[in-house]
Amino acid sequence: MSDIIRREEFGEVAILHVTTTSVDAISAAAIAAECQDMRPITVLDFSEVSFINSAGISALLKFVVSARKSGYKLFAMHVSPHHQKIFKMVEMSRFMPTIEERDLAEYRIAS
Amino acid sequence: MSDIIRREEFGEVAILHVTTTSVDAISAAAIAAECQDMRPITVLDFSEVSFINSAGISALLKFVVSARKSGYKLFAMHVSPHHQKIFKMVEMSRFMPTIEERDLAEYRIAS
Amino acid sequence: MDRVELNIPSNPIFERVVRASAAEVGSAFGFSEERIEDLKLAISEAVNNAIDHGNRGEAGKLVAVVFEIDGEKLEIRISDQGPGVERIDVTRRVVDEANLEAGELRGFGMYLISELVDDLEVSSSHRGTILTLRLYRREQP
Amino acid sequence: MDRVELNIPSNPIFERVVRASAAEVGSAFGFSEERIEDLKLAISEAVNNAIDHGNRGEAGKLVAVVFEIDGEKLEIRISDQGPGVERIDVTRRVVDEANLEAGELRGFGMYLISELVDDLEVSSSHRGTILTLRLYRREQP
Ligand SMILES: Nc1ncnc2c1ncn2[C@@H]1O[C@H](COP(=O)(O)OP(=O)(O)O)[C@@H](O)[C@H]1O
Ligand SMILES: Nc1ncnc2c1ncn2[C@@H]1O[C@H](COP(=O)(O)OP(=O)(O)O)[C@@H](O)[C@H]1O
Repeated sequence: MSDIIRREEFGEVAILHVTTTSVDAISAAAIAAECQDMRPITVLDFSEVSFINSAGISALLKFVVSARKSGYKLFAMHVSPHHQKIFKMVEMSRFMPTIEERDLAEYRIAS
Repeated sequence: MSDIIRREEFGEVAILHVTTTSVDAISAAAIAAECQDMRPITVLDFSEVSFINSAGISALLKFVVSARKSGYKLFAMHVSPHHQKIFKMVEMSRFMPTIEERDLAEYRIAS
Repeated sequence: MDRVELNIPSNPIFERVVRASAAEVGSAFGFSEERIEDLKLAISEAVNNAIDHGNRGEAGKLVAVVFEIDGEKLEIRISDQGPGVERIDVTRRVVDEANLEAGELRGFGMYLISELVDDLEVSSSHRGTILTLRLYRREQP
Repeated sequence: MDRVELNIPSNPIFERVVRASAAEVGSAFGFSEERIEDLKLAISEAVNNAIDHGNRGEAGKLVAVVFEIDGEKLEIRISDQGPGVERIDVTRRVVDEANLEAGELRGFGMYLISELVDDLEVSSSHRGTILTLRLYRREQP
């Protein structure tokens, strides 16, 4: 159990709420560690995150690699406009598209 | 009109919402300027304020002086626990007691 | 021992830079939110005094801030390039009716610093004034 | 011309101090929220590189950061005490299938810096590497 990620699971879905404001060199390892335990639909929730740098992006890419290996789906939720811009720059958005709260709700009901 | 204070008035009451996060040497003058135009019951709302130093306290004391001159009542609202501690240290709380939202509501209804 | 050094011109806008740095140093040191606020306020007062009273707002004169993390101790030294001062009064100073009547609305800075840090030292010469603040990591209650 | 200087040990925890300072300098310079975020990210990348690649994480080696506000220009110089580097690649670098397969999950820093600042200069010798970032105040749209 990490205190940097708060997990919520229902059926096939895991929502990983990132609870640190700064996804950087300091928090990267603890975040990346959580990619060991993904669900068929895994959503990273960035609502509390105010900063992400390339050390943080490297940690997030571990989730991308892990999802591809398992054939799982990976989404990002509550990504700020600034971070959407950065994710587009490095084409992170191709591998971790954003999902809206309401679309996630459908999975919730389905499960 | 200052963009550091947002005013709300009803009857005898003026609520001055401080909209800067930092009540310090930089914002002090613009805040103090508003003490020219108080109402019989004037409430400073600190809900958006995360920092107050002694330069800020000096600005707030201008409201205290002005209220005493006019026989007006001065209150503070939404003061963080840390700032309550600081206001107690310098006994600011004697001259600008905190008021609760619900007690203010009574003035609203009365007016 | 880790040391972070910061130099700013004597313009109060840059006090905000020192304050933001102080918050991160306090966080790295493991302080609680409340003690980080205490630290920010103490340093803010010291830097504003260095700018106003030490350097008399001459932008060309610098304020130097050194943060030293040494085991259980966080020491911060704030120095100015002013003419120095005989003595600085850190006795208790609160708002009272007499001050309000007289329009004396300042003078809380040094008292606040002395209340907010564990240890305060002032050293002054004709080359400037150095305030040394020390805060210790406390045992969790 | 206003200059703010900051020196930190080569420990990534202190990158957060530089980043917090950068935000306040950007704010003092009059940047919008969005450009402050760009500035924080560019400086964060430069400082982490100075720590990792320049100083190889040797805590005794410092990273020096200088912010200079000069009229319409904000210039930031980040220097390390490393052995220097032949050349640094700032070409476009994005996530793709090949990199993911190969487990190459790094290498975005310099590209991000080059995208986020108006002007980037690298100078390196056996005494270390200096990155110079320049950002200009833009006309309001
Ligand atoms: N760095 C300094 N250099 C010279 N004098 C100082 C310095 N810091 C404080 N002082 C003196 O101590 C006095 C008390 O400071 P303080 O309690 O912060 O109140 P204020 O700054 O509002 O006057 C100042 O008025 C000044 O005379
Ligand atoms: N300050 C520096 N000193 C030496 N080499 C550097 C420095 N900054 C960047 N580099 C070189 O540039 C390369 C690219 O850096 P970057 O794009 O940030 O990716 P990463 O840090 O993830 O490798 C680094 O791998 C390193 O070889």
